[in-house]
Amino acid sequence: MKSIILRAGTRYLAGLLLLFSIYMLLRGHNEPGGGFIGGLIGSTGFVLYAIACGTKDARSALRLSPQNIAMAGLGIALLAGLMAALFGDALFTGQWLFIGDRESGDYIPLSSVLVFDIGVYLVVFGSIIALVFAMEEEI
Amino acid sequence: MEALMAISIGVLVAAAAYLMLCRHVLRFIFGLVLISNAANLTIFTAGRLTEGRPPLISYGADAPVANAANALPQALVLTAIVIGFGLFAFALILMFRAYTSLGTLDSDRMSLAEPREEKK
Amino acid sequence: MMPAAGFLAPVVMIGFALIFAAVVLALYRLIKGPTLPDRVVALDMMTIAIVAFCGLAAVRTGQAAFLDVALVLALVGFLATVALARFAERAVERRAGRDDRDV
Amino acid sequence: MTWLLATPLVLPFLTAVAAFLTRERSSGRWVSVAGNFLFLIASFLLVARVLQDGIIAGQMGSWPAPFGITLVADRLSAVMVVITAITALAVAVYALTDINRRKEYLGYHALFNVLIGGVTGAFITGDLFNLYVWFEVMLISSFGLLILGGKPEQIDGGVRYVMLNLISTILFLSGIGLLYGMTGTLNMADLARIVPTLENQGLVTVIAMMFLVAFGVKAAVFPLFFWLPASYHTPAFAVSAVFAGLLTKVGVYSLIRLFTLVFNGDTAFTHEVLLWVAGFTMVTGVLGAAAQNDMRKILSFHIVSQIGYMIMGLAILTPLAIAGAVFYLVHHIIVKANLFLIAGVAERTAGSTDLGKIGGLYKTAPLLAVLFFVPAFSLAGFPPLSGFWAKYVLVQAALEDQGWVIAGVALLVGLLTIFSMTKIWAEAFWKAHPEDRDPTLAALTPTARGHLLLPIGSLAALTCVIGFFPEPFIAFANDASTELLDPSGYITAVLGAQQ
Amino acid sequence: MNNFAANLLFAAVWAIFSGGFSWISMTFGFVLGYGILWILQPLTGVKSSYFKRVYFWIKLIVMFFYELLVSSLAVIYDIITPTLQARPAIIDMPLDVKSDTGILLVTNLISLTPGTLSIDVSSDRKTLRIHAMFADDPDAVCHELKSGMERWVIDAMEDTPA
Amino acid sequence: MSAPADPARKPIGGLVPTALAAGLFTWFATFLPEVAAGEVVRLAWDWVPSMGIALSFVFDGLSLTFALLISGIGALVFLYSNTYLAGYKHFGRFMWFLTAFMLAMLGLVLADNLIALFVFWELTTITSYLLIGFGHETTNGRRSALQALFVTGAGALALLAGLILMGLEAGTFEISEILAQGGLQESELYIPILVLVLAGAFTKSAQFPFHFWLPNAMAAPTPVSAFLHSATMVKAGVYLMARLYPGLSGTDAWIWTLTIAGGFTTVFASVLAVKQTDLKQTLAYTTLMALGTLTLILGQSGGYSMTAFVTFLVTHSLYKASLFLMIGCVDYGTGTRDADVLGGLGRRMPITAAAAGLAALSMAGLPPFIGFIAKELAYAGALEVPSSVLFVAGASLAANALMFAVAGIVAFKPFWRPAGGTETPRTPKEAPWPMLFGPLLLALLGLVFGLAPGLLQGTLVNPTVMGFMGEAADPKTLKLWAGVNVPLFLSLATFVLGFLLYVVHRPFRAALNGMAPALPNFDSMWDKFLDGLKGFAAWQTRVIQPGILRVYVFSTFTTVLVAISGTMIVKGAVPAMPDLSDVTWKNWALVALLIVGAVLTCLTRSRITAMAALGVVGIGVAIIFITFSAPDVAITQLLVETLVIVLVAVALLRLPTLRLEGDASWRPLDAALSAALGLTVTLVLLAVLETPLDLRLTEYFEATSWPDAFGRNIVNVILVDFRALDTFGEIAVVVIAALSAYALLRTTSERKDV
Amino acid sequence: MSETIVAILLLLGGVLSLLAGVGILRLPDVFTRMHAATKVGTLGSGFIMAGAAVFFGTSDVIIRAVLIVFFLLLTAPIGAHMIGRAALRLGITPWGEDKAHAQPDAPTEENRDLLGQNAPRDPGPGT
Ligand code: NA
Ligand code: NA
Repeated sequence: MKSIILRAGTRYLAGLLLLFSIYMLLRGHNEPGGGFIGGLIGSTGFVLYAIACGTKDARSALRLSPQNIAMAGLGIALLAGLMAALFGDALFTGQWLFIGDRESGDYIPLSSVLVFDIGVYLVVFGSIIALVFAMEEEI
Repeated sequence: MEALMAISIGVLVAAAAYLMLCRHVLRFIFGLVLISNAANLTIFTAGRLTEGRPPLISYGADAPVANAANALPQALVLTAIVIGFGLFAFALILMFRAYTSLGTLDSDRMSLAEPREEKK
Repeated sequence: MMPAAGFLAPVVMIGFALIFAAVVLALYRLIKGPTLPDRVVALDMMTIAIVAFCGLAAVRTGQAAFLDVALVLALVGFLATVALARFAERAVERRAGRDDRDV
Repeated sequence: MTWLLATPLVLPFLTAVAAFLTRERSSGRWVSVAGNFLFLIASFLLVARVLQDGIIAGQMGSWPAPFGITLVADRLSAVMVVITAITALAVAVYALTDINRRKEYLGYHALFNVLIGGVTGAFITGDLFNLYVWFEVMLISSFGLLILGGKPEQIDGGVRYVMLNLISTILFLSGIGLLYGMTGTLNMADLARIVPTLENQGLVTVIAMMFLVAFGVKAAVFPLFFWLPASYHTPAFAVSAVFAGLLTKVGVYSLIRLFTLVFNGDTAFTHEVLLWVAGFTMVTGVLGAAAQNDMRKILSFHIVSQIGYMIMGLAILTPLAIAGAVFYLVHHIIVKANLFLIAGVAERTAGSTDLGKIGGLYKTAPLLAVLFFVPAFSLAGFPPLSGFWAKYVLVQAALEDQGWVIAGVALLVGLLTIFSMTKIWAEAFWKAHPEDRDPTLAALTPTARGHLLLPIGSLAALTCVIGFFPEPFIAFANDASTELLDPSGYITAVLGAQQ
Repeated sequence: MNNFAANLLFAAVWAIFSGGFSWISMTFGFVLGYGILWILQPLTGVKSSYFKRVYFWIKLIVMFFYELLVSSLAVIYDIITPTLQARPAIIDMPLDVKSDTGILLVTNLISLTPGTLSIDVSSDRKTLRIHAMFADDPDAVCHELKSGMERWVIDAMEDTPA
Repeated sequence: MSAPADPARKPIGGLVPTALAAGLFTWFATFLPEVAAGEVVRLAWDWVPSMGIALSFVFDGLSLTFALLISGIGALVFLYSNTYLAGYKHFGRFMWFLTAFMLAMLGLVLADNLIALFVFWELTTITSYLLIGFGHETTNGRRSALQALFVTGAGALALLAGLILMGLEAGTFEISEILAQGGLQESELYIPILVLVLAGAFTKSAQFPFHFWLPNAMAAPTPVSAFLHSATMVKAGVYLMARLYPGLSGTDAWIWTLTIAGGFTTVFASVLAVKQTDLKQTLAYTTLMALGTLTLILGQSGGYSMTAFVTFLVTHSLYKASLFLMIGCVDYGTGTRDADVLGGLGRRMPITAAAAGLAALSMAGLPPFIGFIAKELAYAGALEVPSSVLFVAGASLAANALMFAVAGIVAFKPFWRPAGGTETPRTPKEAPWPMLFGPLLLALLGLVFGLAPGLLQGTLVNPTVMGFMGEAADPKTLKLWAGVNVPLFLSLATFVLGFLLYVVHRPFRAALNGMAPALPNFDSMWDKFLDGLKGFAAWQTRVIQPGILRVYVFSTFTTVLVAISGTMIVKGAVPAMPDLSDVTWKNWALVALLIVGAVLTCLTRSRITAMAALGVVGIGVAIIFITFSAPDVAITQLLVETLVIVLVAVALLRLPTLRLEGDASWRPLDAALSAALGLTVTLVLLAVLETPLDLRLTEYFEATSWPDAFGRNIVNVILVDFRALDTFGEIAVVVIAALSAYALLRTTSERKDV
Repeated sequence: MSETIVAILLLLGGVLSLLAGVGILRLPDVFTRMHAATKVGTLGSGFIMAGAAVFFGTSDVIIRAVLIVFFLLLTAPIGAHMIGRAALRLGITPWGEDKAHAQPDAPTEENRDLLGQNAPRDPGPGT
């Protein structure tokens, strides 16, 4: 696939997709989005990259092996669940830290739930990329 | 509307089953996609359908609007879709490998795991 | 936001009807083909129609959340088109014996 | 308390992640062994607590039942977790030699440990959709394990396995959707509470049959077992051992769970169906085995046949029968996994598992002969090995219940099981090897011998222990049966007394 | 494109996504954008001045809307009239624009111009193949595009003096 | 077998079990005074109390008789084997098996619990299997082992059912309790219990028509034949009948079954014994005859019969073990067991000849041997039988006469008649003393007990008979001279007839061989049975598991259909006609899009069109999610749909078209099944939708999502908080799907992974 | 007032979408159909988004609507380019062109399945 147009478009679209995916991930707790959707969008960014530039470039851009990303995501999600143990709660009990004033709505919420969603994101992201890359390379 | 959904799910299932009964495994895969969609719609419909009221809590409110759509089946379906994709991808790649290592996609002609002459 | 009311409600329904008509026409092209690119164009058209559908749904229900669906689709929808087009192209190249796997 | 439940579930996944991320180092393989050892300890702690306190339940995420996901361990669940851990540890050690670097690189340890995690989850979850999730976890990791190695017959077997199991999975998912549509809940204890109050009990039975078919495919009962003999002889031996031991049992477990807890309103119909299924499963499985001439194929068909016994226990539904089914489950996991492990050593030593191509193991591998003899004759139901007690309890239960025909079938199938086990014994062990063997074949390094025979020996010893000292196990099974037949304890443990 | 410029762009887009240009969202967007650019490093190459780009982008977005609106009318007319008046043809247009982004813009804008659709760029980047719907005079169409759209893009984009 | 002895292994390997057996024998002997005094000693340990199974043992006349025979003969056999098999590669294994057998057999006869008895019963079966399979490298050795295992195993399973029924009927598994409380004969399960128990006993004790495994079991080495297949194990069936005699006997069913089976077996076996040329085979058939006789006797009642049972039991064990061991000595000394080859060994092997002679005289029932007394008692018992004197006495007479002839063939001819002309493989020489000791001692005991029957009378015979008959016990006296009576005349007739048969045994044998094809050959029927079994199994498997995926899918779908729709019809759970009047045109359009896509996927022959049609279905489903308020789900659906197309577009590059050569005639059937399935799903779903949905869970989520879980997107809160464990499992699925698919693409076909 | 604008925008968008559909149906070849889908279809969606933006009138919706249109405009030409390129390589002759001028890249005979003609037989694996 030697499409100059597609490659040029991909340069922006892939970045946009990644950015957009993280946006969808972070807002997911309050609006449509979340780890699954974010991960799917993020992976399409790299899928597009692989289609336009080949998987070799895409892999080197990704730096980490997608399987490792996915597996690390699973680990992160699990650790998010295990965090509750530190506070004496059951597995997967959400732990929240609000930086700022919650009453006024001006605050940054940090939570194990978000960490979990990031794990979900990485899993979906890494898995789909691993699938598509392997498929691309094999065929 | 639920009744109509029930009927269309039936049609989806029938089409899927017909595809899955084919000895061409690629068609089986297509059937799999259809039947997964049917299963997802079954859950979705079993949780009842609500038009125009997504289960979102608007800013400033503590709860969604009254009679908002049932969120639970949505969550179940959402994950079922992603899982379904994983299974589909695996199945597709399996078919691909089957074709390259067995030389056919005709399941009638696949006889390595269960050689048919052996029984004699 | 409140759902569309008054004369806007039937207008939205007309909008839906028009979009559906477009989808049906695209569907016809999709079935009829005859060539793969024809079908891809039809599928692409349907994707764009769903973006419009989401916009109408948002107006009809007063829920901006449906625009998020449209947003995702607008950004990602063309990927299917690209993949299918590339499929056709690579199939040709494969058969002509000059497959360039990576780029 | 909740962590006692959660730890056995979490450990396999942690192990999987750690083993995968270290897979390129030589120490990575030991992560799996260590993780499974910890898993075993955790499972013992769980069963100890269950023995002490009775049914325990924990709310994941601290959301009260039935809103969050509940993990529950009664005796049945706890013992299944323990037996899973035992099998997993045995296979993890065996895999040190049986699984090569390439397969490790491709993620064997992750696939294996996630499989174990899925199995564990299925045993201790108290939530129907969560059960579906664990089924999926098991299913997909079994897919990966099945094809690892990439031999064409593996791929072919994989196609059959994948397609038929996917049908079951989708049926299961739809069944959950429909049951939710009727009851509005997913918590099994809650379901047990609500289902009897539903107006349309006929429809409940219909849904019950859906679950029966879905789990029936997983459990490999007649006429849904095709996928099993079509695929179980193809993967690596460590893999087929864990499949043979655990996977179908999850189906059986689920049938026992749902058909004692939730679908217990129309037993005259459902359990009559189960009884027919049990009979045909026993007979068709054992005859299938009689027609085979390959160790693993014989053993595969025997899984089917043996599943019939467990279903028979469930179908009879007396306290003794359920106890028999529980005992049978435990016994069969140990024995069947071990037989597949032994088949692997036989292949390494004699060059094949095709009975026509091998022989002489009685002479060349006397220790292996002893180690095979124990599980094989246990499977055939000879006393005083575990299989005897399993069969004995079920036959007595059938006779007590005046189930003359099913008791007769059970005994007759036992006889045919003897036939198959002695066929392997006679052909692989007694018969002289039909040809001059490649001398390199028999040369197992001491390390390899240790990796392969240690788990086999341990499982065989366990078989003997259960056989020689069955009382604690049977008493346990009786208690488990009492818990199962009176769901109120389960419901109270999950939902609290006020329900 | 300059890394810094791209970075800011991402920060801005992030702020848009987040629903407002606050310092928190801009900073976070900048950090995120940095990460993404870092990932995409193998793709980025040409250096260019950053202020020009911002202006250019804003202008381009406006152009997109305008051109699209105008370009559709001819096609719509032909669709709704019973007989097809179009004289479609494939035209090969020599290409002067050099950079990837430039080529992308030219092709996209041509695609959104009445009756023309970019089909492909030759692998030596010298020729753009166009499908024109109303190509009664292919050379005229070609000339119009070269002096209009392509010229405009080169003026706006490329550092080389016209 | 005659490999050079390995001196290092010999002394220890065999002597330990010998000492064990001798020690046990001594220990058992210490019970004699108590038992003789009419006491019953019980020892019991808990085993499986929850099932009422205990390791309880009883020492009474019957069990002690058996226990002494087993341990005593066992000690001699171990001593014998120590020499006979010295140097054999698997000597250690052999001794282990033999020891295990002895212990199991002792457990069997001593057990006072039905299930414990069964456990030991099966242990003897297994050890017997392993011992018969001693010559396992020959097809015949394996066949014989399997045959013995299968036949006795089949019987054992019936026995198990019988024992369980008996235990359930009696409410206990303790034999002594069952027998004490009685009443089994009146139970409505009596006949099933009797049939099942006798099935076990008859197979184990090789009663016609289950006899054929025993002669084949002679494939085992001679000590095994002596110990298991003549003296002890085969008597387990007889033992069981004797043990349960007080509980089961006395009915017409009991009398006729045992009389006919025993009588037929005894005559049939005696005739066949004459037919054999291999000395071991000859002895095997005489064992059958003895087992038949014992069964026959147990069919009767009365003091003479019961006394005869014990006496004959002991007598037979002594002479038969002696003769088998003697044949081993001959085999050891000459290298053959062919009666037609052997001759004139008397001078070269005098001690063997003496032992053989003594044993044979007892076997022939000549005075002053115990065999004579046993025979007299048996005739007396037969004459007690009121209903079938002629049959029982006639059978006994015929059998005893034949036995007389066989005694001559086995013990006289090889030693004292000139050889048949053929050289034996080895120059005959006497076996070493450890081998001679056993046969000689056993043979001598036959003489000793004959001369001093009182040794048996009080210690074993009387307590056993009392055990059989309880209060009404009427044990008869064992004596050589009982006066001139009918039994004496029968004895004389036996000798005359037996001598005549011995003289004409060669022509008789030839005549029998001529008749052979006309007789039913149970041994070859076994082969036919096995072939039939395998053939049926193969046929069944071909039908059920034909290896064609399409058939599997079809069967699975059919099962689904039958299970669901069948239940729906049976349970009358069919829904009412759906009301579609509330559906807007827009929703009709949605559904139409979905259906068109599905049908198109089904019908198209182009994979491209199929793929596009799937895309349409995906889009349709997404629109449904949008319409019915599920934006998250719709986004996910669309993203996944896109990725599906991407993957398929890659895969299709290497995959063929949808066209296949070949038959498609079953497709209408597929279509019918599919349609029925679709209809069923619709009906079930409609029925479910008739039930009002309880929204408790959702209401809870709505109420707590923001206040407690700090999230406004309830779907997402459910995913990452309320049901995070589900989500965790599902991302594990996703990871593993990717790993599996990756492994699938990258794994290379490999043969061996060492 | 704003409701009227919304109504006009939505109707306009709907009509344009329909016209795009008609174009796809009526126009003679894939190239001309692409003109309809890419431009008219995008424009239709754009009007509807504009309608939605006016209807809601809040900044977040407006931004979203703008982004949607922006994304469509960015991606639609790229998609069209890919399709057109593939069509040329498949050897599809533009309507109204003579074959020589079109310079199709590949022989049509082998690509019949992609061109909707009778598909060739399964060529076997590994091709
Ligand atoms: Na299994
Ligand atoms: Na399985």
